Amino acid sequence: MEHAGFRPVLLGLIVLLPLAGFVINGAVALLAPARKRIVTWAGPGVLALAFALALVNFFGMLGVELEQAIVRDYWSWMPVGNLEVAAALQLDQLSMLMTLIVTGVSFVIHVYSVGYMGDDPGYARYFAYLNLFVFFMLVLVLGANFPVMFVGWEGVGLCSYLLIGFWFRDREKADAGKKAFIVNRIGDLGFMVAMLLLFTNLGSLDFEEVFRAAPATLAYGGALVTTITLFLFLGATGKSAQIPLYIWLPDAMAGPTPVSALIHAATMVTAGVYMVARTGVLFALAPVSMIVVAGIGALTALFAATIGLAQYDIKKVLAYSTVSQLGYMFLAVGVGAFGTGMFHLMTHAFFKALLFRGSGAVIHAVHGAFHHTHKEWDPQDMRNMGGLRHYLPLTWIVMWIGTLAISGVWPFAGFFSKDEIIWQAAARAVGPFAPWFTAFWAMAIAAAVLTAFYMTRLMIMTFHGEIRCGAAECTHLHEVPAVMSLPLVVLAGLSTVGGWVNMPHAIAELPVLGWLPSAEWIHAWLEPAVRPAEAILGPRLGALNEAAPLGGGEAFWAAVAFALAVVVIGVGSSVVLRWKYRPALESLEPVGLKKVLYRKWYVDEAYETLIVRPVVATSRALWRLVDEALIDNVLVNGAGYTSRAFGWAGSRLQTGQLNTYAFAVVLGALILLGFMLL
Amino acid sequence: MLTRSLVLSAILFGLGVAGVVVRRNAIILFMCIELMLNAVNLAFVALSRAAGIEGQIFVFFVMTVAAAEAAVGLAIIISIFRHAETVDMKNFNLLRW
Amino acid sequence: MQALLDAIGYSTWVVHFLVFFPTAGMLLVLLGAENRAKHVAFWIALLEFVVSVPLWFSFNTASGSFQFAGQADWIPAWGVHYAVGIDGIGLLLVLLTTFLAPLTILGSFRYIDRREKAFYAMMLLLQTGILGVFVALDLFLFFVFWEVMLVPMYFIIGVWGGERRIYAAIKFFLYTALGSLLMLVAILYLFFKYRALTGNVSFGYFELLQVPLTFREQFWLFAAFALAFAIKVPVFPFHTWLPDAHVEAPTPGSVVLAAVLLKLGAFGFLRFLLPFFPQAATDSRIVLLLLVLGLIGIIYAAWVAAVQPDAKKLVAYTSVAHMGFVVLGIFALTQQGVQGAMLVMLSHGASTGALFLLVGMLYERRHTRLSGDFGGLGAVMPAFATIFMITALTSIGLPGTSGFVGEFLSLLGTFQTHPWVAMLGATGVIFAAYYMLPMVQRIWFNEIDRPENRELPDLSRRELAVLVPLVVIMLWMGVYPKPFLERSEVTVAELLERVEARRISTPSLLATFAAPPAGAAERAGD
Amino acid sequence: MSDLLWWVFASLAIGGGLGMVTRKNPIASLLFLVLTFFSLAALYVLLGAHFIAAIQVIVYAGAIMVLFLFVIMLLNLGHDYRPDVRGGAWIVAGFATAGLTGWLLTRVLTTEGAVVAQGGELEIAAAVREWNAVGAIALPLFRDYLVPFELTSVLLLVAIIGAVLLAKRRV
Repeated sequence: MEHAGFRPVLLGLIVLLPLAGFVINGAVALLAPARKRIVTWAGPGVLALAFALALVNFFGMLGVELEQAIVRDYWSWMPVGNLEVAAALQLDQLSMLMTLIVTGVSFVIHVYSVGYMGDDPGYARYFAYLNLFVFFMLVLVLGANFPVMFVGWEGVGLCSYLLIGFWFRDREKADAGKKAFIVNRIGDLGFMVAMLLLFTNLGSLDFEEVFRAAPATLAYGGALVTTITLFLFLGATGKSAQIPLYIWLPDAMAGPTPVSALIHAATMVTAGVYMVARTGVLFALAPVSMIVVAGIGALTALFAATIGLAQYDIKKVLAYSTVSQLGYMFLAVGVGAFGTGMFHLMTHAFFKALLFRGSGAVIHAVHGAFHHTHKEWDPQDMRNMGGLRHYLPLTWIVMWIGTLAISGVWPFAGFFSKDEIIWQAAARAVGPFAPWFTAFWAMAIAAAVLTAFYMTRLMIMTFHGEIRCGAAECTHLHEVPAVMSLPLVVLAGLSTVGGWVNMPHAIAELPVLGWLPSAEWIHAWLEPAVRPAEAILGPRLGALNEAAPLGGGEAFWAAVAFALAVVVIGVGSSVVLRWKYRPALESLEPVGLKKVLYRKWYVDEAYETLIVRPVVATSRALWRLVDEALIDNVLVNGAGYTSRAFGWAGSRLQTGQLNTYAFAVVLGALILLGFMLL
Repeated sequence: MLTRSLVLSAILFGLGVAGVVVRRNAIILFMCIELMLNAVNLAFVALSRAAGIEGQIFVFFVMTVAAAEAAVGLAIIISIFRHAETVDMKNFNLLRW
Repeated sequence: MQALLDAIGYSTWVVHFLVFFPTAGMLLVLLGAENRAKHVAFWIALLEFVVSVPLWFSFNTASGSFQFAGQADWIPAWGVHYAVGIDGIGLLLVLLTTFLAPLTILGSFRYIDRREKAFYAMMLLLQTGILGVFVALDLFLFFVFWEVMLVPMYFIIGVWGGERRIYAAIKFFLYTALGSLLMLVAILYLFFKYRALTGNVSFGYFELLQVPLTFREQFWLFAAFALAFAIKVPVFPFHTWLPDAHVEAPTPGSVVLAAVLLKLGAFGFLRFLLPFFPQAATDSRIVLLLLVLGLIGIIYAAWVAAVQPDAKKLVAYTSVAHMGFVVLGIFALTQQGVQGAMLVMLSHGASTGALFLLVGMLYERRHTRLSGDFGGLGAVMPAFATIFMITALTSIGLPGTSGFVGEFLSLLGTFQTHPWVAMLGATGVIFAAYYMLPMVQRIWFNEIDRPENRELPDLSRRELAVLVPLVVIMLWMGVYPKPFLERSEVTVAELLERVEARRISTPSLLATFAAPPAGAAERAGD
Repeated sequence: MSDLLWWVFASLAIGGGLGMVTRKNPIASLLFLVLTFFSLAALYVLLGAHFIAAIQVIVYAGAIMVLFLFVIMLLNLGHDYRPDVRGGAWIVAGFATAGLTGWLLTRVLTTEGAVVAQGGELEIAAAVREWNAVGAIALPLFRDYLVPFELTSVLLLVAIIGAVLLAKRRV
């Protein structure tokens, strides 16, 4: 369907380029791992092309008012009876935005990885996996029906499994990879069951047909649409690490830092948010699911923020921060503000990738230093750092930009997107579920405060205070090479500028904060894609209330949040500066509430004892008892033994004694006689 | 006279059976068999008084069989004795599988 | 291409050739020299495959009836004729068999070192048995091939197997023979009923298909046939022969056993159970029972597989899990379900066949099957690791591989008739990861803690030649399964249609809507 | 008078049988058996089968028992005999079956319809008068039952060869 002159340019190529990159790098990895030059050009090069193509399409699409998504059918994948699934890609505003983010951030991270993984023997294999990941992510984002999206969905899970367990030599890293894959698989089960439900009730799995048929066939708020959406949300929680299935993300930090930056911060984890946004129509039809999504989002935001407070591993803090920010996005999407959710997704991709790469640079430097002096300290533990601002000035500045952005300080991206989510949560608290939404609104604000605090704690422990990594090592601390620091600067710029793209009107009027032009561009851009869902939600919700529960309009609350963030950062930094930290090996175990938080509320241990251990135990029992003992020995061999037993009993009769035979003869005769008589 | 003799032969036959089952000495076993055969002969003779001379003729045949059986049996016992130094039937369990 | 085939009358002699050429090959192998045996056997199997490939193209996908049919009298006195034919279902399974045969033989060059001539002769005889079963259109002929197939398998496990091979071989043989005895009784019952009603004698598939049966008769005959096939599939309670047979069988033996022999059971379901006893096959209680057994098979086998120290036993249990999906698909009695089951069978044939070959290759290198003895081989043998990873992923049904398409379709089909069973069956997807990934990690990841694991040779060219075609099939069926689905679509549709039709009205004896093969071709019109 | 005699000899026969079964010493039991045979011969006379009685004494008491005695002496079993009675259970079983057999046989033999023919006694008496005691038996034996007679002779021949072969000392 060509619309108003816009024709997607080589849509298939955008997806195929990373696949080609994977094939090339894979071949190099298997055949000639030493040939790093090919990989250096093939890996990032492929991504550059893909990003360029995405940009071409983006600009082509910019001017055009596209009502319907453009679908390209490549070949008929599963033609069975009345099921018609084609391998088809689809391009509309939503997937265009996501493609831009995915290809853009991946390209920058590929460049960064060239430096980070430069001296790793598995260089080619790393880039092969990274390219494969981008391919699957694009398939997920551009998929035109649920099964194709599912291919990307599980493919991405596979790549995260391969990349987390990249240094598979180390058992604990391989375990983290396995955990990620299995937890994702639980989520994927939800997605698959949702697909089964959809096909059985709507007769098709293509987005277009499903979203056109849904409002008609599925009753609003009915049990069916709620179960479908809840199963879809189960899939989303698996992929985007929300409350029940978030446990794999912190362990996923075992992978190389660029992987954490790309997959576990910017792209893969946002797949869940994208999926909920994509199936907005279904969620709009099921208010109960909306509540569940928003609720879990807010709860995760708060819960993960609390854990982030007490972690010492720099990447673990950022991991929990990601889980928390994803909670925000689900809150936004759950509330029905799909545009805001996607906006926060974009800004989060920028500043979280920045923070991860910044921490990657720090780890890289500290690891190099410890390596020189053969000191067996953990390069990721903040207690072994401190006062690094003198040695890594560029990283220090860049990290501060990221922290300010995530805390929601005014000019930076986080301020606009996070506060808009908080405002939407308040604004949309109308109708029967109003009290719920106000609760989520409050939790969101609390989480924002905690976010500001743990980010400040991270910055202070790493860059300020006295140097804890030993005098000798400090001489070896030096900034990261250009190929790594350039992307940092680029991302810092994006984190600053990113927010202005979607400046809400209310904030534009504010005196001191409003000097920037108000754009609301993201909302305008996503409006056509989100229109069907809005069409259902609009009339249901009626007028959004103007004031937040405690009074005051959007601008007022934006200013309050900004002030709150500044205060928390100021007070926080002075408080943390006074806390004395000793290097990791000598420091004593955290105690009391800190211990509970450090131990991640013992959730992992709970899952282990409640789910993993019983399953393994029953498996073993099933094998030993049922399979071997019951069926094998009792029934199968049992039959054998019983026949042998009869044989044995028969043999006992043959005693070999003549008398017994005589006796038998007489007995026989007697019986015969007996019969004759009677 | 007739019925009483038949009862007597039944009793003697029973005695023979008891001997065969109870005793373990091979020779005694043979004697009991001889006794059983004689019980049969008595029955034959008793019945010949009612059913004619054939009864007595059969006695002849029974006797020849008894003689043959005794001869062969004792020969077996001798050969077993030469081999196993005993006539106690407990040790002859070659039949056992 | 089609002209050339018609010129040499391909469709008339191909089935007979396919079935009996391996036997001729067997004689050739036996006559040849000991060390030449494996090469001769390989070329025979390859030729067999090459001859079978045109089947794929010249098969008329529009008609669901039996093509390439041929008929000759075998024992006229009892009405036993040598009737063969291939329909949509048979075609895919015949091609799977002929495709796997050369690979299995090539894979066993280094594995089999004693009495090679006998081994390869057995393999070819097994080939004849299996192909015979897939193409037989006469119940007597079917039963003969069914038993012929058992004998070579018994020897393969019994002679070249592992430590407990005698136990495993006898258990395998008795298990299957017991099942097929009941089937024989059922066949005879049908035969005598046919003779009583019509006066003439016949074992033909189509003639016996028309025997009207009351529900009670259908139930008992269904039970007899179902038992024989359930043992073969294997369905949950009858599966305990599988792990023993697989662990003790030599690698090529367990490859053929897993990749093809298990399909005979499922093939039996489709070819005999559904058409012959529609009332029983569609009775809600029986269907529910079989679905539940299939479901137990999936989850139970997955859980038991997860804790197996022996890699080969683990793979054996995964076969039980996969075949659980097949049972689910078939007894969903929907188009997606049965076609999904067909695809699971093909993908399981490729992926489990490859898995067994890989475990066999590991065994050739380290002479141990315990996954714990390995560790960190990923760095030592990258190519081996990659192929093992691809096969493992296909086995757990990653989208994009053949495993997913089959499982997704059969779950989809089951969902339409039994939503709860399908939902529980879908959890099998999680347990698949639960049993496969730990095993992959124990072998390929973790640190290399054993010195002997350090310098294991990577895949040789021969091993690659065996594995690459299997990987290609796995990815091809995952990405573009359309040709495979097309070929079985019409046959499955007609099968379900016929089951549905006969469920309502039991056929009067003379209604010949299913005419014998000779007339079958033109009946395709309706 | 003959009744009294019958009872005397009947009791002698049963006593001999009992003695034979219960004595541990083979020779004692052999002698008891000879006593039974003699009493039986007497009973035959009472029953009118004089020739049979004579044969009984000659063949059984004379030949077969002597053979037994000879074998006992040959195998030197006369003295150190150990109690060779089987376990208690077997004794009970033995006498139980014996009693049962006896009872059943008496029931069979003494039921009214068991003996069908009558008047055998007169027929024998007529035969004896015509061809004296031995002829009465010899005539039917060699006329009607000639074949069985010849068969028994073959049987005896086989028995002799068998006995000789078995008992011959392996050279």
